[in-house]
Amino acid sequence: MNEDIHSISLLIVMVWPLLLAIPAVRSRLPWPGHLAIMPAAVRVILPGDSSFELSWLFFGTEFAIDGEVRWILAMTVAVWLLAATAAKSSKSDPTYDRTTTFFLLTLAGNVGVVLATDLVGFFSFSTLMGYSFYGLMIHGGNAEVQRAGRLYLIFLIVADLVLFEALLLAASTTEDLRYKVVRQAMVGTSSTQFYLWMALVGFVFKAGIWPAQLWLSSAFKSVPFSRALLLGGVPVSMGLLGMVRWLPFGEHAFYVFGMVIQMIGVASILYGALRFFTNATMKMLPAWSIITVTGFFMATLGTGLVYPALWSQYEYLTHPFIASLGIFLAALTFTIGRLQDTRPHPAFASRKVEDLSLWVGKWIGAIRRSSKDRLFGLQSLWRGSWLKVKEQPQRILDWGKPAVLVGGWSAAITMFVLLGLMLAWLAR
Amino acid sequence: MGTVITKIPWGVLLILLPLMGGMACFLWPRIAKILGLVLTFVGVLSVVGLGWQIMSNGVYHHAVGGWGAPLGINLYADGLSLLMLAITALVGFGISVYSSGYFERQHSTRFWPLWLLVLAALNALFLSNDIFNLYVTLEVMGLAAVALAALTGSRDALSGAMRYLLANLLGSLSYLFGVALLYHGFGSVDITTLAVQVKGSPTTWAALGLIGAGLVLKTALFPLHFWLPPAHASAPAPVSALLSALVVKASFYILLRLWLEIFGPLGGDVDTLFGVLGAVAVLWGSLQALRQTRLKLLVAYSTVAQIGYLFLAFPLAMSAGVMAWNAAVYLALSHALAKAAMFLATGNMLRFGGHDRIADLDRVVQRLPLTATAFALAGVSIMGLPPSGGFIGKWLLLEVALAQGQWGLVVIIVLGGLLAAGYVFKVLGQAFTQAAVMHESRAVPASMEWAALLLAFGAILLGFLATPVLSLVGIGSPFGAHEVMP
Amino acid sequence: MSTVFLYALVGVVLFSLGLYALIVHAHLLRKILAINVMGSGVFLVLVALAKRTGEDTPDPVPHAMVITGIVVAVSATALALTLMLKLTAETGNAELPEDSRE
Amino acid sequence: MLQWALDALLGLGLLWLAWCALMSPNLLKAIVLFVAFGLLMALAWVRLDAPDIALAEAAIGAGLTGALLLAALARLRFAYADEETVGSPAQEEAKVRFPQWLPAVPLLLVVAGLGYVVLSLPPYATGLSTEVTANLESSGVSNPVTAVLLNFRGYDTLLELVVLLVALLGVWSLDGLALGRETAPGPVLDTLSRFLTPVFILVAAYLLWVGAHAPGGAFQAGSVLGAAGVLLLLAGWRFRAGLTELPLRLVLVAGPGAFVIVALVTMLMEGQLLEYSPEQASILILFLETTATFSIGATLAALFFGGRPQDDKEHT
Repeated sequence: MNEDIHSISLLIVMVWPLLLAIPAVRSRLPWPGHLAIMPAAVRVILPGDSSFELSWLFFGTEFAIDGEVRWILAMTVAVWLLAATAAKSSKSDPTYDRTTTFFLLTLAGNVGVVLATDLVGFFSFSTLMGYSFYGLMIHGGNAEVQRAGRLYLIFLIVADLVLFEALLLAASTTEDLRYKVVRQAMVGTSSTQFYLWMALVGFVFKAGIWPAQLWLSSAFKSVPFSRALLLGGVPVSMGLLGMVRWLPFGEHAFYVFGMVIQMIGVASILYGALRFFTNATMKMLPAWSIITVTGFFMATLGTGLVYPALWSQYEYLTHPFIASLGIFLAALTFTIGRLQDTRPHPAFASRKVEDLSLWVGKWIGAIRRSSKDRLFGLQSLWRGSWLKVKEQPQRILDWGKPAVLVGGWSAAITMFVLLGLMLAWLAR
Repeated sequence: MGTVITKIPWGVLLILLPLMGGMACFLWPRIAKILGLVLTFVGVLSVVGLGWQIMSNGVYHHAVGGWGAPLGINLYADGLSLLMLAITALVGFGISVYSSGYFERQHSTRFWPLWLLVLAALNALFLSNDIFNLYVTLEVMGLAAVALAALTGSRDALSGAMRYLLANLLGSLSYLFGVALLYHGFGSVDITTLAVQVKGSPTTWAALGLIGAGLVLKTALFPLHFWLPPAHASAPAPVSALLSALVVKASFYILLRLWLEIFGPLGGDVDTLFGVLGAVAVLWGSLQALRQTRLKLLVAYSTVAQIGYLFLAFPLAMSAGVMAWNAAVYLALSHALAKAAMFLATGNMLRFGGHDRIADLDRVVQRLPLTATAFALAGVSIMGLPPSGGFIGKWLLLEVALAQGQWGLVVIIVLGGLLAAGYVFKVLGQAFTQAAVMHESRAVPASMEWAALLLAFGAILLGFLATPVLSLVGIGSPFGAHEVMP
Repeated sequence: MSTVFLYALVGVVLFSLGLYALIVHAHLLRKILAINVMGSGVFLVLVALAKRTGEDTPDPVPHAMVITGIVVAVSATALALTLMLKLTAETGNAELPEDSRE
Repeated sequence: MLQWALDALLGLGLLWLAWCALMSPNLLKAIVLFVAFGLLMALAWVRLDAPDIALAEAAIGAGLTGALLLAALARLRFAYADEETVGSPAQEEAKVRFPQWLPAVPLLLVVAGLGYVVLSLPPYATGLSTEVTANLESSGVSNPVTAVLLNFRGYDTLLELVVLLVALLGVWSLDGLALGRETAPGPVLDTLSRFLTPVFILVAAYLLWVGAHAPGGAFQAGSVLGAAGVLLLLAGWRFRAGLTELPLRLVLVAGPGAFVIVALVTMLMEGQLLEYSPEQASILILFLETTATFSIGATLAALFFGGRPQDDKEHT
């Protein structure tokens, strides 16, 4: 009985935001954002682990909450409550309805990602989350926001395609796609390396980790803080979570792979710190701190992959770490946003750490100046040859137009005859 | 209650009701719209009834005239036919709702009778178990589709329809020749009888060549796709949706059915050829779609690419029959929903802005939010992103390809998805921005927006229903009969 | 007996002749003629081979099929001719425009 | 031997006429040759013991198709007087660029392949003729072709009537160019039509009646009726305004409509679509054939007429 209640409560946690996302359902409800996260909040507080299975969804999938997941879910609840509070739009706002829909869809996707227990569930909900977040991000935004949104979208699509490949590799190796099974199954097969790299690239893109931080920083720069505070809790934390879930930690030592991740981590820390000190406006502070912190995380992950024993020892820390990262960033963004709103002082907004930036700026300026002329010449040369190369595929593609294809119809029907002959010949 | 439902001959009603409806619409044009809407809705109910019947009694048989094969004609419906009928009914209802707002009075009186007759022909086709009867249904469908494609009477529409008609007639004659050879070689036109009788002989090979080429031409597989983009792009929006979503699938269904029952075991290397052509179609169609500057042509070329995916199942089915065919069916179903939604959404944008130049789409997202959502959701399914029907189809296909180590196909499938993402976002990107030239806008009825949106939702919803749909298609094991183990 | 195959062969050649004309001719009226000749070829094969019963009466099923086919052919011809006339009125030329895409 | 020579000559004649019709530089000549080809086909059908098809071919294949083609050519010329055979020089050039011998190569392969296949078929095969003969008793008619058309495979025939209707709907929805009134009938045509129309109607009635046990039937009768209609149309006769609306449309759908209704009724009574009880079979078939004859005749004549009669009136 108790089991059932727990399962049902988990189902409500996931379905409730989706239901509210339908405008007709929530039209009479006040505070839909807060309301939508309530079941999740209650579930975080309720003790006990539980799970429920949906055999008809996809190829049968399961959602569950346990000690680790509880951390992440708690973070999600906190971040979304903050975001719902920060979102100031009211029903009189003409874009209110659509914004709220995107908001709730992203929320639903986020909760699904947290609760999923297998790769397919994780992937599907993270897709829902990612694309709805895109909608939420750009909605009603200016040209700069639109550009940031497009950047995010490009990274998102590439990441999804790559992760999809990884998912397929996993699926072709094992029938059962639950994390634990996949971790064991993906070690020592012919496609292990493929899988690792795909998953790594996918999540690096999704989480905006260096060197794919481009979309993250431009999003922080342009998106209003009430939505930017979700960046840490939604795409970044879920990307890190994905890495923890998908990569085979603690099973086997991957030296090269682990080293690469460590290096990414170190580079990320350096990059984040440098930007933090050279060029930081208040608004961009969360962006650079996020890159630094994820760098630490990556360095840890790399170490875990090189020394599996170490990982097993400290594994229990990863989920609290991700959770605190999400909450910390959301709170930071929220606070800065509020400060900026209440004290719109120009100097405050563009405060820079002057001395360091001068020092680095001089060096960069010198390098630029010295290489500029040479680069320009190279560039024009390259442009010219590229244009020539570009014409070739154009010609091939034009071949399909009947005007170029000699006699259009005639050739097409001749091909029809040839196809018939070939079919009969091959059937022999 | 249950027994009443299982006793009503739903399959026959699916054919006769739209047939009578078409004639009634012709006789009394005034009530055409109401009649069309009611009858397509009854069609949905009838498919539900048929589904109930099939689930409780197994496959559906109906010996027309009481003679039975081989003398008479048998109607037959298993899981595969049922799903095709269901998707026809759903998309058909969507198209009807859309059309009730779309057509002006003059075109309305012409559209409805032809549309209902196409629907009758489609249902008859999916229910038929007789290759000559299939020829007649193909002709009813083909001629009515051509007439619908030419409905606007513009220069493009007329030349597109003319190409379409000639291609259709050529395909039909080639198919009929194949039927003649099969009949004279094996003494029957009943598919089930032929499945037992047919042996590998020159007759069979020639029949495969003729029937295969004819149906491939009608299905518009590369390189015989030349007629599709002009015809689909110049027709009125609901007709484009009908042609791309359903009519093309009908000839593919026949090819699939005949391959499964008759030619598959004797087909030799034909499946490889189909696979290669399918792969080229995926790439070629996507690339051409990317290059288009007009929205309707872009969507039409996307159909060329998506048809390619269906044919990728042929080489894979050699050793993983059921899985590969499931993938093809899933792709066909989700493409039907998504492409119908896409064409309908395109029709909305065209009506709204008076043009379909992609570069000049003027803030469609803000001004037609439902339509933009419909296009985006349909795009998600076409790209094969989760959670959507297209995702499940591609997923199944990729899984089979990976299991067999067909890396080439894997690359094609993923690349096709990437290119699809390219052309869908090419449209959506422009939909957000303000165009350089402002256009006079014209109101779009709510029914047209909702029809597109609900069909797109259907395509997404299909992504959640993999298990029930795949268990439905297994009824009567259409793919199980000739499974060849490696 | 062999007249059966004689006529069937004539049917095959007619089908191919029609196909050839369909390929090489640009004028739509000729394409329609070509399709009709192809149809006659198929019908001839169907009916000629029906005479192989070894009795006086041939197999009636292909005969019925051919009657159906003839009616279908005349329907298609009528539709094609109307389309051709409309197209000619629009373009001033009874041929398919080489590139109708733009 | 004489038979053989006759068949060979007929076959060669068919091929020669087809070639001339397809390759003649003059369109009018091509159409006339095509009609001649159709008549020769009718002869071939007789030689192949298919008198039913011979009748249908003579009336529909050669007669009506020929009339349709000639009418289309006349309208083409009426619209574009200078249009003789091919289009503008640019088009001519485009055509020449595709080498004409190129498709001939695969087509020769097609002929060889299909020829081989046809010859490889067994010399004796009964097909379904034994089944047809065995069930002819209970089919309600004694002409096996009619039995197949209206009973054993009646469903095909139902759909085939729908094809005719669809073609007409298509022609009407295209706003086909209606036959102009300006073609004043000559006195000969006028007299001929007055004289021939009753004859045609009698012939149609005879063919319809005889179809039950001898060559003939709905399609042959319908096409003769259609021919009478064509003749009347050519002579300048037009539908009376009151009849072009619902009454005309009722006649046009009578055939398929009656078929569908019979299909439904038989299904309710016997359980299967178009399952006639043996006692009622002959009367049902006669009923279906009669309605089909009127429909076919009216549809063929309407197809020939082209446009929707009184089209302008309907939209006001």
